[in-house]
Order: sequence, then C-alpha cells, then structure tokens
Amino acid sequence: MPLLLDDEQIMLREMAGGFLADHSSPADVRALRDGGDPPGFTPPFWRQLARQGLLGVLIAETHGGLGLGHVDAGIVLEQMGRNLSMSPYLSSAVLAPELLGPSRHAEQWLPKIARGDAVVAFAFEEFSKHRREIGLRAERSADGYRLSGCKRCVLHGHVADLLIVAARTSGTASDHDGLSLFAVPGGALSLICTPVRLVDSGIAADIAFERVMIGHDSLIGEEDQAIGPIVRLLNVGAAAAAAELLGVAEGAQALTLAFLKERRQFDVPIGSFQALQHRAAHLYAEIEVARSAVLKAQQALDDRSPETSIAVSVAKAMAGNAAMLAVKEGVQMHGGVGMTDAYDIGLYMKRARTLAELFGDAAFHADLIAKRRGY
Amino acid sequence: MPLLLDDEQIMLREMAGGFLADHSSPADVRALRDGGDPPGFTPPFWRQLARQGLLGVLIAETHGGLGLGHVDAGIVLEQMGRNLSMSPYLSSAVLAPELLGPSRHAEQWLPKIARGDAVVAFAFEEFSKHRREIGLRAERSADGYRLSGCKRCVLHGHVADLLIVAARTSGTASDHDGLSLFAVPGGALSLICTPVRLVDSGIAADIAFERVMIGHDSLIGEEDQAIGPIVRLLNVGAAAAAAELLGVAEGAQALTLAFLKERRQFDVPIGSFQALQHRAAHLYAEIEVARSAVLKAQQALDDRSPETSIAVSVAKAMAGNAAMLAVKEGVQMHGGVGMTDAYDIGLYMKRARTLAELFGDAAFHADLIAKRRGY
Amino acid sequence: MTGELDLFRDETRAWLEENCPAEMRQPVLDEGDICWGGRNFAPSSPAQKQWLDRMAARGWTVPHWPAAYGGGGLSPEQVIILREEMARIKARDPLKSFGISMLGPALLHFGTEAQKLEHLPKIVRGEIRWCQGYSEPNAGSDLASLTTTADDAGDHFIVNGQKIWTSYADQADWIFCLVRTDRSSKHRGISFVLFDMASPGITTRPIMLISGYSPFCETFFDNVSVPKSNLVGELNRGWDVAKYLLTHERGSISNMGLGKDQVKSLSAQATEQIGLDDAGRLREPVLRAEIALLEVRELAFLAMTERNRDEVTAGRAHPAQPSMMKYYGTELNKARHELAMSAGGFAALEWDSDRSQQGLVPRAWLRTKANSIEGGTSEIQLNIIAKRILDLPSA
Amino acid sequence: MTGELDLFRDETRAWLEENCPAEMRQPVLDEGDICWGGRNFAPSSPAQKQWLDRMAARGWTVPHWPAAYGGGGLSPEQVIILREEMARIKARDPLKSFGISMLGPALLHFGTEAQKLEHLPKIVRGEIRWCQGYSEPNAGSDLASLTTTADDAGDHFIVNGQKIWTSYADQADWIFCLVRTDRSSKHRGISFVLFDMASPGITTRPIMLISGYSPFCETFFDNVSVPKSNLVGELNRGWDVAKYLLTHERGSISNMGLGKDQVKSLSAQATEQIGLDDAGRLREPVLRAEIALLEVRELAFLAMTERNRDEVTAGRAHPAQPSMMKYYGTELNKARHELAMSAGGFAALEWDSDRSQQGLVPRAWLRTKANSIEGGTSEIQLNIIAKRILDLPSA
Repeated sequence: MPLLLDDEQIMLREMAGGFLADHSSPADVRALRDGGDPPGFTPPFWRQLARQGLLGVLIAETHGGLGLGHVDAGIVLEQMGRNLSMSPYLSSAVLAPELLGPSRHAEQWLPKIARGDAVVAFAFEEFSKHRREIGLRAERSADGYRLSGCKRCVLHGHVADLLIVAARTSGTASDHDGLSLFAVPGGALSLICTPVRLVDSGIAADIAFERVMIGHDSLIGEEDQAIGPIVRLLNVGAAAAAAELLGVAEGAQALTLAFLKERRQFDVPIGSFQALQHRAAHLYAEIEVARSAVLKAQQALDDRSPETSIAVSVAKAMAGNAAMLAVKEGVQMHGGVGMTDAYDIGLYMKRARTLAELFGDAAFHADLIAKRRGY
Repeated sequence: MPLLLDDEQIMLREMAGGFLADHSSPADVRALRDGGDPPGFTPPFWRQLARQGLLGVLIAETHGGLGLGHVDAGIVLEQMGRNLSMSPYLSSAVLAPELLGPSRHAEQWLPKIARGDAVVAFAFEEFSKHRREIGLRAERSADGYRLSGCKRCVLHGHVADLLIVAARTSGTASDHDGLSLFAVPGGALSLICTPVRLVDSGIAADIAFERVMIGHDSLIGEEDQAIGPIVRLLNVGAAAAAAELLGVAEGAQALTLAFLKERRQFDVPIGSFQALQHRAAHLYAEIEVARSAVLKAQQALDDRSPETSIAVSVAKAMAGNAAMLAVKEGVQMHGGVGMTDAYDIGLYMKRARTLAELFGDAAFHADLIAKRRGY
Repeated sequence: MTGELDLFRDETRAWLEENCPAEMRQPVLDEGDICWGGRNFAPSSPAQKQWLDRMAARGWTVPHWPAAYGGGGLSPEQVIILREEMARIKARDPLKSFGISMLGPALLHFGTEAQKLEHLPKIVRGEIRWCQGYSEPNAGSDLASLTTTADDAGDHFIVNGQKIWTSYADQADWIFCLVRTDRSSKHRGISFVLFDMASPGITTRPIMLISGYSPFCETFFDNVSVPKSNLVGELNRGWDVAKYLLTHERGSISNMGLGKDQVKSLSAQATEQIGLDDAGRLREPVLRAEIALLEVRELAFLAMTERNRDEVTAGRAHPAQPSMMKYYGTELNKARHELAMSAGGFAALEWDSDRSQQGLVPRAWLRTKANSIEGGTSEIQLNIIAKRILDLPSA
Repeated sequence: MTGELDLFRDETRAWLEENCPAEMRQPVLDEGDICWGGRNFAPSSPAQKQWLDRMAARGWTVPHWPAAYGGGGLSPEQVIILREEMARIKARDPLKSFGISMLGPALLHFGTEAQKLEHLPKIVRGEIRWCQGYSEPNAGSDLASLTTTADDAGDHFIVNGQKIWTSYADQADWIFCLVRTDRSSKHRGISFVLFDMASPGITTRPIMLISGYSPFCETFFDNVSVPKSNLVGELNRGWDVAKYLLTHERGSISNMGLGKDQVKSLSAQATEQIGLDDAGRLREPVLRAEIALLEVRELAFLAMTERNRDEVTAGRAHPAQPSMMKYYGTELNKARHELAMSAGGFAALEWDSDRSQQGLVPRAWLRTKANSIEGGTSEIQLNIIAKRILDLPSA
C-alpha cells in the first residue's frame, strides 16, 4: 500500500479540517478552563461531531458508523490537534470501538457512541508515568467481579458513561498473564472519582475502586487473557495521540510562520533573519518525518502488521518530539507575546506537553524500541 | 581558591603556548602518519619539551621537576591540544609522576622522565571501550610476580621504557579489591606488543602478557590495595584528556573563526551569515562552560577534594562534547576544503574523537555521575 | 591581609548566626517568600521584616555599594565571604530588588551626586521598589525603536506613550524609563529618566501569562510630568545607560540556570517520582540518560558561574560575557524544567489541584520559557557574542 | 490493472530468481563491490559483469527511462514492484552512475532528440561513465559565481578554467559541465555542456580527503575544444539545467540516511561490540539511550523515504522536498556514524590495521562528513526550504 492518503482520505481531511476550524478554537480552551467546573469539553461540540459522522469513523456501518480505519481516525485527530479541539474523542471514538467492536458490548454501546450519546473513558494508568503494569484487582465471585485499586489520569473519567478498566484477575505485579478488561458503568457504586484539571484545560480523574461490584457480563473478552487486547489498545491510543500531536505541531508551526512573516523588527520581517529561517526549516523537516512515521503506524494498525508495536513507538516518539520542538520554537519566536495568555501559541505548548505524556513519552518509547530490538 | 589561573599560571600558558606553536604543528601529525613506522611522536620534540622544563611540571623539584600541580599540567596539555602536539606527555609526564611520586620508584624514574630520557605508558584497558574492570592476573611466586593477560589501547606502549600495569592479584571480575599496580620494564621478556596506528596518527599497542616474570620490587604501593591509586590515576588521566580536548576545541574554533572571516561567498564573508554566527556563538558558550568544568576538576585534583570524581566526570564529558561540536561545526563551516587532508580542521576532528574516547566518553561519564548520585 | 579577611569571616559568621532568624534559613518556595520591599511592603512574617531591617542597617542588603550611599562598603573579597557565610547557613536574600540589580549600578556610573544620595539609600533599605520601563509593544528585540516620548516643557518633561513587560509595575513605587527625546536619531534620541509611579497620568494593567501568573504589566503614560532633574546621564544619551544596565540585568538572569532555588536536584525529584529499578537505576532508562546529560551541563555551568564571578571580581571578565552567561543559563534552565515535567509525569500536568500546590511544577516550567526572552532574547545574546566576542563581520 | 501488476510481479520475481547471480545478492561491503561501468570498467567478478549485462539488456539498469533510449520503459507501479522484488532477494544495484542519477533526468528534460539518442543508451548499458563539473575553488555554495569559461570559436567552444569536487574524474569518460558563456550576467551567463574527458587539454588531480580516500579530483581545462552540438538547453540558460539536476542529485544523496547499505543495524553492532548487561540491556546505558533515540529517527526517516517515493510517483511531492530529504538524511547519517564510532570504542579508532579492514569504520565516519556539504550544503537546503516551502521573506 502506498504511504499516502488516498483521494477519499484527502476529502475526509478537508471536511474534518474545515468543520473543526469552524466549530472549535483555542478560545474554547480558555472558556473551558475559566468556566468553573465543566465536563472538560463542550457538549454541543460533541453533538456536532456526531452529526458530522465523525464519532463513527471506526464504528461499523451496522452500528451506525462509517466503518473506516486508523488512518482515517488519525486524519480526524490530526485536525483536532491542529485546532486544539477539546473532546473525549480519543477514548470514546477510537479506543472504545477498537475494543468493543468485536465484543458482546458492541450492540449496546457503539450506536450510542456514534450518536454522541455516550462518553467512554479508558482507566489504565496506575503510576505517575505511563507504565505497563496493572495492580488493580478484580476478584471473581458468584455475582460477578469485585474491583479494588486505583486508577489515575483517566481522561474524562468524571463524566464517562462507561469506563474501560484494565484489571488483574490473577498473577502479580508486572505479569503479562492474568489481565482482564471490564466495561464498568461510569456511575457504579463505590467508585470514587476525583476530577483534576490538567495544564491543557482538559480534565482527568483519579478513580478509586473500593470493592466496586460489577456483573459477570462486564468482562470484555476472556478472563486472564487480556494482554493482547491491552497491547493493541495501547498501540491504538499511542498512535492516536501521535496523530493529534502531529496536528498540534502543524498548528503551532502555522501560527509561528504567520508571526514570522508579519512581525517586523529592525525594519524587516523577523522571518527574514537567517538564523530563524534555518530553525523554521529544521522544524519543517522534523514535522514531515514525524508525519511519515505516524502514517506508517496507522497503516500498520489497519494491516495488523507484526511491526505495529515498533511503528507505533516510532510514531509516538517522533510526533511528541516534533510537537514539543514546534511549541518551544513557537513561543521563543513569538517573543514576549508568546508568553501571554492572549496569544494561542501557549495553549499549543500545553496541549503538546499533555499529549506527549499520554501512552508513554518519547523516552519511554525509545526504551521500548530498544527492548523489542533486544538491546 | 578562585576559579581562575593565577599570574604564574598565565605566564606558564603563554610560555607553553608560544613554545608549542613554534615547535609542533599539524604538519608534524601528517609527517608522523606518512612516515612509515615511527614511535608515534618526534623524539627531538620530546627532548625540546624536556629542555623547556615542561616534562617536569608534576615532578618534585628534588627529582628535577617544577613541583607544580594539575592546573599547571592542564595548561600545558591544553596548549598541546590546541597545537595538535603529538607526544607521550599524558602518560609519562602526568600519570607516571602522579603514581610514582610517592613510591620507591620515584628516584629511579622521575629524573629520567624530567630529562626526557624515559617514556612511560599506562596499561589499563582490556575491553573495546573504557571499562573499570581488570582481568589481567599477577600471580605471586617466590621470585616475584607472573603476569598473564592482555591489555589494549596502550598509548605509546610499543616504545615505552616503563609500563604501568593494572593487574588483579586476587578476587574476580569486577571486584574492587584485589587490584595491584606494577612497574614493568618495556622490554620485558614474553611481552608481545602489537602497535596499531590510530585515527589521529598516534600509536597504541595491544600488549599480550604471556607469563611475564617481574621482580617483587615491581609492585607499586601495596598488593591488593590499588583501587584507590587506580581511581586517582583514572581521574588524573580523564582530567588531562579533558584539558587536551579543551585545547583541541579552541584550536578548531580558532581555525573556523578565521575561515569564517576570510572566506567570501555571495559577495560577503560567510561569517556574516546569521545562522553561522549563532552556531559559532553557541560553540563559544559550550567551550567556555567546558573550560570552567575542566579548571574545576583540576583544582579538585590538586585539593584532593571529595568531589573530585564528579568534577572530573563533568569535565571529561563537557570537554569531549565541546571538542566534538567544535570539530563537527568546523568541518561543516569549512565546506568542501574541510574534507581535504590539506586543511588542518580534519586533523582536529580525528584528535578530538580519539581523546573523547580515552578514559571514558561523555556517555560513560554521564552514567558514572548518575551512579555516584544514586540514580 | 588574609588575617583581616579571616577575622572578617569570623565576625560575619557570628553576626549572621545571631541575627538571621531561623525562618529566613528555609528555602524560598514561592513568590510570597521573596522580600521586595517598597512603600506597600507587607512582610509575610515578622522574621522577614526583622531580617531586612537588620541587614539594611549594616548596608548588607547591598554589601558592595559605598557606605556613603547606604551600602555595606565591603571589598570584593569581603563580599565573597559574606555570600559564602550566608550560603553556609542557607540564609535567604534579605531583599530582592530591581533597584539593586539594575538601577543602582547605572546610577553609580551615570548618576549625579544628588541622584545617588537621593535614591541609593532608599534602595538599600528597601523603602522604594523600582520597576523598569524599557520594552514597548512594537519594539521587542529592537529596543531602540521605542516611541514613548518625553517632550521638553521647561523645567520638566511631558511623557506620553506605552511600556510593556514592566515587572510588577502595579506594585512598584518608582520607574526608570527609556523615553524618546529626539525623533531624528534612533539611538541618539533616547533619554533615561526616573519618576514616581504615583504621578498623575499613569495607569498599569497586569498581563496574564501562560503560567497563569501576572508578574508583568502594560503601563500607560498620559501627559506624565517628570522633573528634568530626574534625567540620568546626558539628554539623548540614555542608550548608553540602557546598555550598561542591560548588561547587569543579564548577569542576574543567568543565575536561573543554576537550579539553586530548587530544593531538590532534578535527579532526586525524578528518583522520588519514578523510583529505581533492581540495579539501582532510575526506572526510565532513556529519561535517566537525559537527566544525567543535563546534570553534566548543570554542574559545568555551576563552575562557569563561579569562574565568571571570580573573573568579574578580578577585573578579567570580557564585557560581553554576561550575554554568554545569560544565553547558556536560561537555555539550560528551560531544558531542566522540560525534564522536570517529564520526571513529574501525570502529576506534573495537574494545573490547580491542592496536592500539586496549584500546579507549582507546570507553572514554573511555563515561567522558564520567558527566561530566554526577557532581558534580551537568546537570539540577541548570540548576536552580541558573535559580534563583540568572536568579532564576526556584520551582515 | 492490479491483475496485470500481479502478473508483472510474478514474472519479475521468476526472472530475477533465475538471472541474479548469488554473489550479487550479498551486501555491498566496499567500493570494489560497486559497479560504475565505463570504458575502463574492470569487473571485480564475472558475476558483476553478468548481472550488469543481463539487467542492461532489459533496460532495467534504468527501468523508468523510455525504451526508445534504452531504458526499461516501466510504469511507476512496475518500477516499485521491480525495486521491491530486488530488495526481496537483496539484489545489488547492477550499475551506479551519475549518468543515471544526474545527467539522465536533465537530458530527458532539456536535451535534443539527438543528444538523448546518443547518450542515454550508453548510460543504460554502463558504457560511458560520467562525472560532474560544477564546483569551483572560489565558488562553493555560491555555485553560480563560477568562472570556467567557454569562449565562442565558431562551431565549437574553447573551455578554460578549473573545476573541483569532480567525483572520480580520473576514472570518468565524459563530463557534464557548467561553463560561463557570458560574463555580464551571473545566473544568465552560464551554459551546460558535455564533453569527452579524453579531449586534449584536460588534466585531473585526485584530492586526498580526511578519510584517506580520494574519490574527488581537481580538474583543469586548458583550451579544451567542445563542439557546440554538445550544448544542452539554450546558450546562457545552463543554470536552469543545473538546478533541475541538483534537485535529482539531492534525492539520491538523501538515501544515505537510511543505513540500508549497512550490513548490521547500529544497535546490533553496538550489542556485539559492547555486550548486554544482566537485564539484557546494552552495557553502556547512556549510549544505549542515544542509540535508541537515533533509531527512532532512523525508522521514521525510512518511512519518510517511502512516503516521499510514493509522493513522487503520485506526482504529489513538493518540488523542493528533495532539499528536506537531503538535509535530514545526511544529518541523520552523520549522527549515526558518530554513534557507530562510540559503539566501536578503541577498535573504531584503528586506522590501518588488518583486523579493522584498514579502518573501514573510522573512514566511513569521516566520509559521512561530506554528505552535508556535497550536492548543496545543509545550510543551502535550509535556505531553500525556508524560501520555497515555508515562503519566508528574503533578507
């Protein structure tokens, strides 16, 4: 398959880009941050996404979606990054369909997601940084499972209708075996949720499971056998975050290039200074290379290639680094005004940092590549 | 003590700088490389160093030296780096006096070294990269010690009058205890020496010890107790290489700045291009910061400060990185001619790479710092 | 001589031991712990006020200034000893002030005797808090293109225009300000004047930064009257004063690279947050390498700062060296905070939770991004190094 | 259509399987393994000659050129399939040639029918080896300031001057050369001519490089006679040909970043040389991190190369994209070889020992330093990206 978007994908990019530029903006990010205690996204925007069909990209047509793949979902995410659109898209419209699609929960949840009637959150992290270890326990009993433990950094967990929870049904510590995935209703009893606002104005929840009882039918897939689906979900999540980071990098780059052309000092546009030109050109190269890595990872996900994990790690590391470079150069090249909340470049910096951390940062993925390559 | 050279040290720098610029040059490096199978340095130059008193910087006045310290030795080494002077100065005039000064071998060897009549080599390395592990065994018998094992990258080992050999008298593998140091005559029987020319035109020897017999009086210091002196020697060597690297960085920088001012393209000197100016200025900062780190390490050695090891690691890593940056920028800014053997900048690149590797590279020392700081 | 210095050290140590309150030996954790002085100074604790007053009484808030202007009148060697002894007991600076770090040196060099006698003692005692009126919205790095005007009105000037990035202008008592007194020459048409921020016609508006803090203001001048006696240096030669002052400012900003204000080293923070593996190494091997490489540079820059200070004391520093220090120190500090964010992980993303102390870590990270902009951007410093130190040709 | 391509793939696979000698499926280890062709071509093995002849007979040494000029006449899709199938069996390129990568595209675009018919088939068959006469000692990145002259002498030009960096000029048969035909205009006074290196008045002198190799020459022209029929494109418009050709050259140099020619990955080399610790990680933890971060970029650039190739095939590549590819690929390759040297340690410092194969590793490292100079420096590529892709204003 050529490493290119096809004509339909180019159309999707144009449609999504135009729609998102019209219906979301950095101003929304400030409004969400300054507006008290909201859900971390704008419900009307979420419903617009649904009407536009964008929530169904990865959902089968039989469940009301478009039945497309990860390249397509990535196109939408990239445009979200570029426009700093805030929503639970990644967990609800990407992770949830990926996992629930082939499960007995598909019928119940996917049509709702496509319609914008359900927000899904992914409860995986238990440490201060992304780590592939699960300690939260799910004990099986006659009535179902009892969940005990804590999850953190559950994005949109405080308003989720459904939590996808990674739990340990047997084994200890960093065992690969003994993991299971559960579909837990957001309003479950004994589930203590503490929302925390993040630097990018999004909201993540700490969730304490204090012997939360759920039914047997909450199990997704097979008990103790979730390592495969979990690795897949983490790859999907990392590639999705990489796509969004790519968009953040592009957005920051575009703002900065416009500023370089417009802002004059010493009687010339500052974009005519060679030192800045070379840095801008280097940034361009980093973004282009990252773009290739991201597309490669998305195609690998769609093809279920054996190289998927490495391709995803490359994509996440490259896109994170490209976005961080774009926002650092962006703020510096904006000079004083780049430090003000009135300009948008700082919002890109905050979003880049957040996305770079999710599903493992560049250092984590470089290490993972080294491990997978045996050194 | 202020982190500055004092007036006498400034005089020493001027004297050594002037002398070395007059008596050694990059042309000598080419001559040594192209001249068949020489000792890896020019004996007349070595005798001139002796006459100038420079071989005795670290040798006590009672043994015919100047009785100065590591700041002073570093001043000489820095000027050697700047002028690409080739000689066994580091091992003979820095490491040997440091180790032998307080030993029973002082009387025999130090006056000879100061007069330029003895070349000393340090036989430590056993692996492909600097590693602080000794496997070469010294077995004690009635007549003395029998040495078996291999050393590599012994600079000037093929022409050394004396080898300082780090050996294991007890214990295994990476044990800190059980190490001893020996003074082994360069011409000892059963010592098989294979000279190898290095990228910088210097010569290092692989030395195989096949049951080499040496007398009891060859032991330097106490048997099994050499870990302290070895760590000290490695610190002294790393700081000395750092000082020479600093000089290499300065020399490369000076060549490059001169080229930037002289070479014209597009009708202007290329040094007027802002992108190159910023890179040259950044390089200047790296060299200045490295200079401070090197002086700090030298003072720590002279003061026998408990912070010596960390200061030395910082110095070696910084000076190595600064020199590597200086030569990389130097070759690139010279353009095509920088790639030719006719220009000197390439010789600086080769010397920088060699010195950066000796006594551990920047990555090795960064790791050492992390270990010493407990992470 | 050494004997005298030893004696000075003993006396200083004893005096500090007796006079520095225990509370003032704690690390500075937030803005409230810094004493800025001024008319509206509200001490955060009685100890803070006591420490300021005791140090000011000896002139030790500014130990190197002449005693005639309220300073400590100490020799460079004595100043170093005082600093060392303060560092030994971890004593806080009794007073932080743009009067000390910026205006003072300029007044000592360019001011009239009357100006020195009027302003310097108040700076020493922390009575007047100063702010800086340099930047303007359309000037940026091209500082000399400023357009705030001071028109001649007999015995006074009438000032009109707008400044930006005036640090704490909303809390300052006086301003030192660059104004245009001649429109026909860019650099030779600028003057350096002082005036009271309580003068009629001045309004200030805080600027909200990406860190969520507002340490800077926009400041507007509408027919502000400034006595001509408040002109520092010659009319139209204020650019010389400005450059002199900027060089001093750079010296103080470069210290940001030291991480001395951090209670814990980066590696200690990371170890606490991420933990060690079985081999005793930080659990994240690549991040560990990045931290170690950063710490190499940090320790080297610490030595650089020490050498620079000693060079300045010995009169051997290159006059443009502050540009190098400012460039390296601020870029290093930015890199350090990037890694602090990485080490902090999800916790470092928390913006306003109580447990994150309202996002101290991410806000500090964002704050550092200004380091390489304020006081002359990194690009300006590199230009200066290239031209003044490396003597590279102009374009 | 897909069916046809599948058929083409099957046929190609079968043909390659049968016709590519086993020796030609081994990695290229040194210069001697590369087939450059030319009048003086001395095959390093019978297999090398056989492989060249078989591929040339089908035009597959240059599969995308029209069959009318001896090329393979394949469609872009077929070319990709041929490449994939060759890669599958690790087949070597049958022929490396500046005629293929540089002159050919320029002739196809600017040449007369007679020129194409004369020169292209010989390139395809590897009969004529070409070199490039672009750079001059005083021109450098300012290529257009060249001063080698071609004076009008009726039906021919008389060429005088000096070129530098002419790759393998001492082994080449013909040269494509930029010459000044009008001194009154810098860019509009340059012409593009071809001539035989056996012409009277040409001398070449190899340049010794820091790697110890001499792949480049200085080339001197002393009243060399060149028929006017060898002018490519219009008189005085050779700069257009030159730029077109440089863009193609960049595309081929950028592949250097791939490390495809390396038998082993950097990490595999490092593992072999340094070994693993108890946790299965490279013994040098900081070097390991540096290698891993490099491999991230290397794998990403591999994807970039794939995308770029597909964009070119689809006609969707930005015309200045080769500048980005060349910049990134060559800088990456330099970084890779720095790490290869670090991984090699003391062994990598050996210059001419037998066990180091006469210093293959350090010489390759030094060779890479030219990557970001030849074919337009990294700085020139960044200028091009800034202006042509990012549309930033000229100074």
